[in-house]
Amino acid sequence: MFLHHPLFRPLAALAILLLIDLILVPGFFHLEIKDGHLYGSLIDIANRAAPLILAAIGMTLVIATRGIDISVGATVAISGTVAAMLVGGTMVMNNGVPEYVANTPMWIALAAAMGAAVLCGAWNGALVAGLGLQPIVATLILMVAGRGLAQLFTDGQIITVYYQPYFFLGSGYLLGLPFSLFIVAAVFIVTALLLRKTALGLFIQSVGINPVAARLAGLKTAVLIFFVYVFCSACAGIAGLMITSNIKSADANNAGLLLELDAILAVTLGGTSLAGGKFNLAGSVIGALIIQTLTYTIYSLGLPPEVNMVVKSVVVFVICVSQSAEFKTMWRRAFPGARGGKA
Amino acid sequence: MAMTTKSSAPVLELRGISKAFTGVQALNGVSLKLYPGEVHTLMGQNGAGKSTLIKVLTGVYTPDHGQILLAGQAIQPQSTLDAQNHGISTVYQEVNLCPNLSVAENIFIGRYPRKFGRIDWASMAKQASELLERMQIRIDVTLPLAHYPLAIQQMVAISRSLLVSAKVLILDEPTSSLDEKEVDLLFSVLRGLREQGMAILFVTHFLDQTYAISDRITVMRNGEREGEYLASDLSRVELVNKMVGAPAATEATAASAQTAAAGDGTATGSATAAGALGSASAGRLQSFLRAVGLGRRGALQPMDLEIREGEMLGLAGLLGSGRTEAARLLFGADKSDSGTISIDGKERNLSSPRDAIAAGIGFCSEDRKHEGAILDLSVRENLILALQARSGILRAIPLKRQQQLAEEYVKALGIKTASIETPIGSLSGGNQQKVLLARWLVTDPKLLILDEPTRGIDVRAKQEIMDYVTALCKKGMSILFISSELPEVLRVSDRIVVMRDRKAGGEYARGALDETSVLQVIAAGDQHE
Amino acid sequence: AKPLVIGFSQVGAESEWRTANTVSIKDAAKKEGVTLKFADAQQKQENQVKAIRSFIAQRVDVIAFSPVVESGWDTVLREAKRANIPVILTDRAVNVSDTSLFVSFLGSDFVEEGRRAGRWLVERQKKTPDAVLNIVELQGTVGSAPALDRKKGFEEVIAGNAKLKVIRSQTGDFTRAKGKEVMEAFLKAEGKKINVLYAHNDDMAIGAIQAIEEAGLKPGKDIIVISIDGVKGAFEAMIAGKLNVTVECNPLLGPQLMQIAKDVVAGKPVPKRVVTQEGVFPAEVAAKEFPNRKY
Amino acid sequence: MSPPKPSIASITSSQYFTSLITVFLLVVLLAAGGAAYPGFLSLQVLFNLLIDNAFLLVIAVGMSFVILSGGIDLSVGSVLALTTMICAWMLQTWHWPPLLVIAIGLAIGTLFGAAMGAMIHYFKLQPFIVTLAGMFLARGLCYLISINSITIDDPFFVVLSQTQLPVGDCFISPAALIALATLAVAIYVAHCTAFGRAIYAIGGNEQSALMMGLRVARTKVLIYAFSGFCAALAGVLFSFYMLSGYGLHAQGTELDAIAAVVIGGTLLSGGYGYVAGALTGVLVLGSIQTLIAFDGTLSSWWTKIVIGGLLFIFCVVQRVMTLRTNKK
Ligand SMILES: Nc1ncnc2c1ncn2[C@@H]1O[C@H](COP(=O)(O)OP(=O)(O)OP(=O)(O)O)[C@@H](O)[C@H]1O
Ligand SMILES: Nc1ncnc2c1ncn2[C@@H]1O[C@H](COP(=O)(O)OP(=O)(O)OP(=O)(O)O)[C@@H](O)[C@H]1O
Ligand SMILES: [Mg+2]
Ligand SMILES: [Mg+2]
Repeated sequence: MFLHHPLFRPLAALAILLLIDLILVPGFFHLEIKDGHLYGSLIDIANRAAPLILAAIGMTLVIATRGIDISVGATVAISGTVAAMLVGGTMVMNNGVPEYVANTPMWIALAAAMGAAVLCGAWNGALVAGLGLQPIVATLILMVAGRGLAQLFTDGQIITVYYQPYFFLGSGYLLGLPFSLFIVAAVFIVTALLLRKTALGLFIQSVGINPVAARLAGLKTAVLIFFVYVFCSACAGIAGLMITSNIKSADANNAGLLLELDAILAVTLGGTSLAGGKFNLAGSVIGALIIQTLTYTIYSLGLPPEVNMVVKSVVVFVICVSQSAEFKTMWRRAFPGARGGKA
Repeated sequence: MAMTTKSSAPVLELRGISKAFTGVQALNGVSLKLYPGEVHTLMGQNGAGKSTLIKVLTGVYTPDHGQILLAGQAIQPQSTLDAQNHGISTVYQEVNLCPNLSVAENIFIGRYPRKFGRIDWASMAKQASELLERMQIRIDVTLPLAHYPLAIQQMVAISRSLLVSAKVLILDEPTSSLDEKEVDLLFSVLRGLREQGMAILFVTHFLDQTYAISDRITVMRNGEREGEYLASDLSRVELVNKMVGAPAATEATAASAQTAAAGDGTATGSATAAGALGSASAGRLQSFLRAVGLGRRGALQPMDLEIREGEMLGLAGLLGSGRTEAARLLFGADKSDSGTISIDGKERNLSSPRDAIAAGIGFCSEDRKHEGAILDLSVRENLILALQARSGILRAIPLKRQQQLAEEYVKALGIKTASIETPIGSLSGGNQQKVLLARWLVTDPKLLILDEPTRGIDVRAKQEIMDYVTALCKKGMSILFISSELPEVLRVSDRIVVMRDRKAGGEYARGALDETSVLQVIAAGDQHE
Repeated sequence: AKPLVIGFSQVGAESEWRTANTVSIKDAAKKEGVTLKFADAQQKQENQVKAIRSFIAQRVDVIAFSPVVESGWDTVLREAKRANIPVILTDRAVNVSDTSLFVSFLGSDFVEEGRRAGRWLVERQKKTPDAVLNIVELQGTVGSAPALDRKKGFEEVIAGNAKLKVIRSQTGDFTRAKGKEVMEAFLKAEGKKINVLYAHNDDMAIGAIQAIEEAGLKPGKDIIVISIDGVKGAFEAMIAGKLNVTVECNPLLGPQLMQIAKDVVAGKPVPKRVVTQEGVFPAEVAAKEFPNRKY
Repeated sequence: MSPPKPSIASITSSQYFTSLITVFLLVVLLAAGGAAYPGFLSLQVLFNLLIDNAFLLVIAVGMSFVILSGGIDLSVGSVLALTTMICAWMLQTWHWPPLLVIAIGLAIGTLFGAAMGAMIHYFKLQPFIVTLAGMFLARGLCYLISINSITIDDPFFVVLSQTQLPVGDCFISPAALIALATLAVAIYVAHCTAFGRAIYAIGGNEQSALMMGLRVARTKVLIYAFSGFCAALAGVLFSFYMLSGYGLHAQGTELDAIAAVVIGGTLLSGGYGYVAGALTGVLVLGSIQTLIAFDGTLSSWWTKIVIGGLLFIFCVVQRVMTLRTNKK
């Protein structure tokens, strides 16, 4: 029965990757307590995957409405930069002793960063829902200009943050686990509840599958689409905070570079169709974990960097093909006995 | 005519075809013989398996069991193209054309006329125009198909299938969006093809049409073949009984089936008969909605319309006379550029469907594929969508309540579905239509606009739905009823507005018109201009 | 007289180093009263070619550019030559069949930077002559000239030394985030075996330093950290004792570039190769040097 | 039946307008450039637009087909790079005859595309994901060949690279002519052959196309094969342009191509638009870049912001005018 569950195949792909790690990477599953928190590869993966998961959650809703948001990376750069600049802090030398000074209260910085991200989303949403531009071009505009804006704020410099509390967001620990995981869990739960407990999920799917019919049934399609882009950017905004907090600096040119592609990949690996409509939020989370585990596996195996991309692409191909219903049919036809009982 | 072909061998034979989808045995050991030079009609209730049979026959689905024999040879069509190459040409129930291509291309795609190896656009347009002209359709064939209403699209689909020099022509409910004149045209074309020895398999829910054209009738029920009959041997009542089930079915069923059979047969007669059942006379009722000078450039000339509480207002007219357009304006689906709408005496600005829904209006569109069904969603979700939209995004209807509503309406409207969680896309056409009707019924609207609500619905269901709706009307719901089936409009409406050339042509009380007089009203209008 | 017009095609703004380079050139131009036509290529060679073509169309006096890649410049430089516009290369060299296509190359030598990093390590190794030092390397963007050359120069120097072994080498794309991510993985896979980190730029080193700290080790002590560029952040890290040495790669090419351009236009002979003044800054001198850093 | 009066307000007629509007806006853009910057409106600058964007035009032509069919191809930039790499590798290490090398490069690109098309069709996978993986794969393969850039000094390539075909005082490159020829062929294919029309049909409604008896499978594989071919041809042109093979060539070109196609008036949802739009789209992007280069005062970030801003203005004006025209 669970074989037919939509999450089965993404989970299986993740399990196989972990199995490979188990066999080929000694100590991969080793966890130890260091400085009062858990330490090990698995923790790294979860921690690293956190921004990607956030982006994938937002992207899932956008894709469900038949849209796409390729400005996620730029939004990450903007929100991270705004936060880092406001929190900022500079190192001053006092008689040869370094001293750190903070600029703006942290909550204002965080609020401003999220505000900037929401503005980005509103911009995208207005272009798609209001003007009716095609999502990919509408978000392309911000993708191109957004990073420029972020660099404009920083004058092209990498802004280093010297303010301890800010680091908690991306590299702090709570109950022995990375704090970022709690943020991700919170966003996931809130989103899932929002989709379950309100009609949002139903409406988003309806708009994605048949916008004309949805409008005739009385849905505010434009408002929904607008909301979804804002939501996606807000997720990206949190991801931006997490990334800057983790590396203690904001790198406007590189922060979240190509994050949008990974997020889209995660969403698809999780079983959501890019054609819109039915979506699978938990699947996207697993998709993001698959991607991060794969990246980490490549590092851990000590493969030369030249082959990274080939390995990554081959794995994506294999996962996609194995997930397709057509492949299953072919497989069954080729090996009637082997799988017959299972399916 | 059928007699002459009797002796010859069948061109196409189906033997023991079975096909199951998850949860549904759509076909169970169905056999069928098609002889050259005959029209063979496939009849059965919604979900009986007619469309599935046709899809198996034309390679869209692979049968689980059974054989297809073409001129005695077993074939296994793998695709529509494959079937076409075998000489089987098909028009499917849901119009399957490309909206972005021109009308001419939709007819000729796959077999373009060529000049120096390239597509000869000029000759293609000319041939397409000629072909459509044979069906008395004069349109600009170089415009994209999406410009034209469903009925024209249907005719284009039919023209396309006529173009292939096929041995077998299959038409799945081709007439459901055509009006009578067009049906006549189509039939005369079909008769011509029959003369030439083509075997025609025809699916319809219209008894009149069945008898007007068929030589032979196969009745299907619940995925099985109930029996095969010569049209001349089978009376209408018998036919309906066979479709619905044994004559020993419950009294109510039989009775309604008979009314349906009778109703379809003699329109005017039953109109008066049904009139006796009708609600209180129109004059006494309070006005619910009043539209003054409502119009939209290029679509509808300014017209006045009044709908009273608890009345069924029929909109009659030929294809393209602007009925759908009027309905869309009332519902706010299109923006009007002139006129006002007032509801309960107060002027309202209905600029979107939301506004209209808030004002208590529901609209069941004629184009269920594009404007109605949300295909991947379940029956339940489709059913509660409008209600949920009205109660707002935050106040989700509890799942329990949704299920209860869905179960209730599935039962009330006799929707044939494996479960309420089945995606609506895997329901048969007629059953999809019922779900969409239910979508509006659950919102308990004060005014329900029904644009061709009975399209593709079998006789019994049609009767049930009309009964249901009439009952609601009596309880105070107003209904704007649009249908290309004139007898039906005449039978159920309290008042009728006849439309022609995209404007209102006149308003008549029940009984003031019969079928011929409506046609006269329309014709008279034509003379005026 | 008409002011000198220089068309300058910059790689992009991919790092602090690069922005410092841009600022230096712009400031120098302003100071010298030179009209600077600046075009940003956003890290794409084709954009640079386009920019150079438009400089030719605008008939600027001198074209200068920092090539994204070494190869592929023959055609457009030939067009420049035909239009009699002298070309000066900054920062990176090009690989052309005919060296008369450019008049001068001003910039650092990536291979030499790699060698310097290597030499520093070899010196350092002499302090503990018996110990084998396991090195992990954070490469720049795969295939990019600085990554290739810095790797090459470093390997060249340590090749003769059996005590120095590169055990892991992976790309960190020149960014802090990637540097940290890859270093985390290295630490999990190799644990305490790692003695030295060699990063192709400061940013990756700064990211990796965080990973080392989070692993409970002391960067600069438990693991020797070597990097290249010499940006401000690296000096801060050295002052904090977390980075051992940075090899300078000087981005402040502006004044020299203006001088060469003027000489070329005035018909004076210019050297074909001008190497920028660069140093090696070990942690010991960081605090003293820090106030002098402009970028 | 009353003679039909089709309403003007419909998507398709607007498509036609969209294309015209794009051309109109392009002219405005060029005129504005001419007014602001001396020398901008010279013939050579216009030719440079073609010379510098020849490879992008070829890719955009292939992309047009894919997008018209309702798909997308993200692998084109990487396939371009792979082709430059393969050509350079074979020329420099094996010294194979250049024409053979070109043929092999084109064949590999075509096969690459066809393989992706087959996966998309037969496994019912998302074009976006398959071609995204294809993008990683092709780039990865470049690095497997070599992580260095390889300079091409084959005389045939050098001659093609440096030939300037004089037109009056100005010149144009052979690559630009090849690109224009590709465009012409593609326009012919799209509008005068059954294959071309099948692309439109699939983009309009794939299910219907199948039901109408079109060879959907073959067409879809061919579409991606064609896109792969175009990417490879662009790769060959790029090797003329750069005389080198390199794994980092043409990063992000896929987005430029998609943007060009969409700006040229093609709907990403498929079925609506013209192949010729690829040319206008490419010219618009090229003009924006040239404008910025002529301005010469923008810093890196301002360059990005201005490109974004111009794209925005362009898309909005295009959209608003389309809506306007529709209303009339
Ligand atoms: N793709 C599908 N997946 C699952 N079930 C299906 C599918 N297609 C049809 N069915 C089921 O098969 C049965 C027969 O459907 P079919 O469309 O053949 O009916 P029909 O006789 O054409 O009805 P109608 O007159 O309403 O068009 C129905 O119960 C329907 O729900
Ligand atoms: N025969 C026809 N030829 C061309 N266009 C037509 C034809 N009939 C209708 N139309 C188009 O249909 C539109 C108005 O028709 P509308 O759909 O409102 O009428 P209707 O009476 O509801 O017809 P239908 O039975 O198709 O629903 C007009 O815009 C007109 O262009
Ligand atoms: Mg049917
Ligand atoms: Mg209608």
